[in-house]
Amino acid sequence: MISLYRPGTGILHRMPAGAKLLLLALSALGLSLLPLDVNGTIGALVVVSALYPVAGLSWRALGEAWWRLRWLMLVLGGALWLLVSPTEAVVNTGRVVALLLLAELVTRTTRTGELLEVLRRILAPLRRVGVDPDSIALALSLTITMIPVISGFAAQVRDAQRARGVRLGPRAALPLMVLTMRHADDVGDALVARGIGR
Amino acid sequence: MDVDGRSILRDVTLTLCAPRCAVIGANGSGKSTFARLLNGLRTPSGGRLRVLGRDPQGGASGPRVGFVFTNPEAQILMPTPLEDVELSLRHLPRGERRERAREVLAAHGLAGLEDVPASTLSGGQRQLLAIASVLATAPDLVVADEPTTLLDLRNARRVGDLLLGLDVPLILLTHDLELAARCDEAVLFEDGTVRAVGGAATVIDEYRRSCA
Amino acid sequence: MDVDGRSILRDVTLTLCAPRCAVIGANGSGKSTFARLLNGLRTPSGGRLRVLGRDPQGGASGPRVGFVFTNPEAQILMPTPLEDVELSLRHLPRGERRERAREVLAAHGLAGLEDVPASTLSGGQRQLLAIASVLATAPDLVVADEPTTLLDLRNARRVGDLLLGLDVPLILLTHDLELAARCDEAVLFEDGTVRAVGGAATVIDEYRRSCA
Amino acid sequence: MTEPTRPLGADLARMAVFAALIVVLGMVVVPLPGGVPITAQTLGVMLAGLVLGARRAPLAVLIVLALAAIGLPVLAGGRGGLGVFAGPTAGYMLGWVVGVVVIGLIAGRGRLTWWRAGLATLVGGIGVVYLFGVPAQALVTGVPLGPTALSALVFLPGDLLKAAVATVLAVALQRAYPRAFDRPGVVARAA
Ligand SMILES: Nc1ncnc2c1ncn2[C@@H]1O[C@H](COP(=O)(O)OP(=O)(O)OP(=O)(O)O)[C@@H](O)[C@H]1O
Ligand SMILES: Nc1ncnc2c1ncn2[C@@H]1O[C@H](COP(=O)(O)OP(=O)(O)OP(=O)(O)O)[C@@H](O)[C@H]1O
Ligand SMILES: O=C(O)CCCC[C@@H]1SC[C@@H]2NC(=O)N[C@@H]21
Ligand SMILES: [Mg+2]
Ligand SMILES: [Mg+2]
Repeated sequence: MISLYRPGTGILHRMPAGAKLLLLALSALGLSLLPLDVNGTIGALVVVSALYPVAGLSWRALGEAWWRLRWLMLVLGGALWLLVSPTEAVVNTGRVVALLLLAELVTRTTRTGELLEVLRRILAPLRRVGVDPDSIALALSLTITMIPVISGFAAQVRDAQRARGVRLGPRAALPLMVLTMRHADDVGDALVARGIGR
Repeated sequence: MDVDGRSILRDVTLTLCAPRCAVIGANGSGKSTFARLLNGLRTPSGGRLRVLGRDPQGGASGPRVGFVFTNPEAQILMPTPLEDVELSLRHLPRGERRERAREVLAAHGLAGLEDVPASTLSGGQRQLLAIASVLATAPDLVVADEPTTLLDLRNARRVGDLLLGLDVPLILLTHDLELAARCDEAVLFEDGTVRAVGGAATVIDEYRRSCA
Repeated sequence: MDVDGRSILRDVTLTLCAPRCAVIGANGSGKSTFARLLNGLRTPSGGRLRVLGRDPQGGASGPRVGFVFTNPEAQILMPTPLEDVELSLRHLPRGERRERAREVLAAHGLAGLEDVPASTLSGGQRQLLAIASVLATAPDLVVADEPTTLLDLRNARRVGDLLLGLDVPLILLTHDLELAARCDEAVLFEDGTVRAVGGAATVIDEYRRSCA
Repeated sequence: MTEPTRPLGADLARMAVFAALIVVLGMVVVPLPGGVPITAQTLGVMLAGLVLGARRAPLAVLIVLALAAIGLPVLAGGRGGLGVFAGPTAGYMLGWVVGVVVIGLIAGRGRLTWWRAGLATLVGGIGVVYLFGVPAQALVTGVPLGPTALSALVFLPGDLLKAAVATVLAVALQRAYPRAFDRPGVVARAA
């Protein structure tokens, strides 16, 4: 599983993950509460974009981030332009785009492990209502481990069909499900054998 | 042959013509990758490959290569043994299919298990079913990738006898050197390339020496 | 011991005390089911079971049984080798854990692979990691279910040496009779019941005869 | 009877493995200009409801969403990151969580019949998902509800097909691997 994280040593890379998430949440709040006009929206977009080079990310990364949002801008902006007004189109689309760019910035500068750790801390109070944050962190890591295994099963089933010269189409999901569920049972045993889930 | 930019097999120049050929070598040496080339599951990134004189990528005009995988689980595509063999017999008219599938199962010692959930078969029975389903496609060549691991003495012998007794050519990938010794010819892979090829006994000796 | 209404093991009366004990028998004879009883993964439907004098179902007061499965894939639970071993060391304080996990990996020949995705390890490396993670739990007894079947000659020998050289008792389920012969004692299962138990050589002979 | 004595391990494993299956199915995707793709992940979601039941299935879906939140590319077409929760698909994802509960409840505990599975996937896997997804999409994009609902009709043929496939698969899985439907475990036992 390839994470979206890009290694680096910039200021955002060094900032604690929790602080970044907090700032992101505050910015989201600010962006949705502040009454922005067209100029303000453009200003916000410029500031957010400028954070990319500040964080030590390449111009290319910034370009990619914008490019990924092209359909959203086109469709959302277009619809608002036609249905409501050009000003609304710029302001509302701009808000969403600025927020998405900020979120991507956090994602790109923070390791999966650190975010898992933050998640575990955020969930810690749930311990009192009987939810174990360690189990949740474990479930997430376990899933990350299983993703390549399950996609390996999908490849095996594909090969098995070709080896017999058949194309099952959606029916191929059946052997995939059988492999998956059987694997789940084995993993369950392995967890117990390591003293987890007692 | 490159996968994900890594070169997995290189400089493999090889002509196999014995009816039964063993492929041996360490974990990760490229045996399975080689086998997948033979039946067109992978495409070579260069060079020329002919199986029984034809191109394995050739589709309908290509050779029919039956492939037995290590893990029978991934090979059983239908809920019950009968349906699984029937899947290999789709070229037959519907009426005949069921009849014929029953015969195939019986011939592989699986009579009476036609309609049980395939997942409740024992390891040996599952491997036999996988082989039965592959042979039911009437292949021109059979490639088997470690078909006897996970099997007990009797089942391993049974599966070994079955494969070695086929009247189509067989390519057998295995870590079981006794089984390999029963083939006519052997190829030893090492680090993605052919280290030795020749009579089975000689090549197996070479492999044993290289591990000592 | 019943599963889904079928009786899988019955009349098993057995006292094993040799440090290294092999369990052999045909596919479906009940070896794996027996092994799962030993570490409390399954509950006996009747009778008395004691492992190292304690009840395997006893939770914290029960014996610590380490279990090595055939397929390392199902046993590697974390995305990287380091995290996987750390999972076995959860009783240690956070700071120590990482340090200790590195040592464990190095002791099993996996130094330098701490942070690679586990899915890119080779078959042999995966089995070594699985064993390392089990041994890191400091078990009182190790049960291994066909741990060498998917391995090549060299890796099989390496894993065999590692397991047979442990200083805790070992119960080894295997179809590899050469490996079984290196144990002190052996049990032969047949159709869910014990057919023979005694010195490894004698029991293996009996098995070979029964298959002939 | 089968009595896995450490049910939490089994539960955890099934949820994790199903979450992984949903992620893998996300590689089958048709991107659409509206920002909401057609994706086979909904097939995984429907199957989760049918196989895991009303208690474990939402947890499996939540695992996928949590992984997306911490920045792994687990959603359709390899998307991920916190941004998706502010994007036009956020409501659909919330709908998955509620939807699988409804699927599990309709499918029930006993033997799965095709009509029960079919009803469950139609109501929980399509109805509930759209119920959350469409208004949220309208809200995020600022496009009025009517046109948004109309545009969501492009998903309907695909989703109907997925509901049919999930139904057939779940019933077939019952024949091929009956143990898949065992509901041991702490989560179920709390019922
Ligand atoms: N899809 C893939 N992507 C990347 N690497 C791969 C892939 N398939 C195989 N490899 C690598 O190619 C090499 C050869 O693998 P292969 O499976 O052919 O070995 P093998 O000889 O069959 O080993 P074994 O005895 O363990 O089955 C290994 O290093 C393996 O990690
Ligand atoms: N969960 C289950 N449900 C139904 N039957 C089962 C289950 N687990 C095992 N069995 C049956 O119990 C019997 C013993 O199985 P077990 O796995 O213990 O055999 P084994 O000796 O380990 O065989 P192998 O050498 O193939 O691993 C087999 O007939 C098997 O089909
Ligand atoms: O990946 C995401 O961000 C969520 C995608 C949501 C897609 C919705 S779910 C219902 C409908 N059916 C589809 O195939 N796509 C949409
Ligand atoms: Mg191989
Ligand atoms: Mg077994």
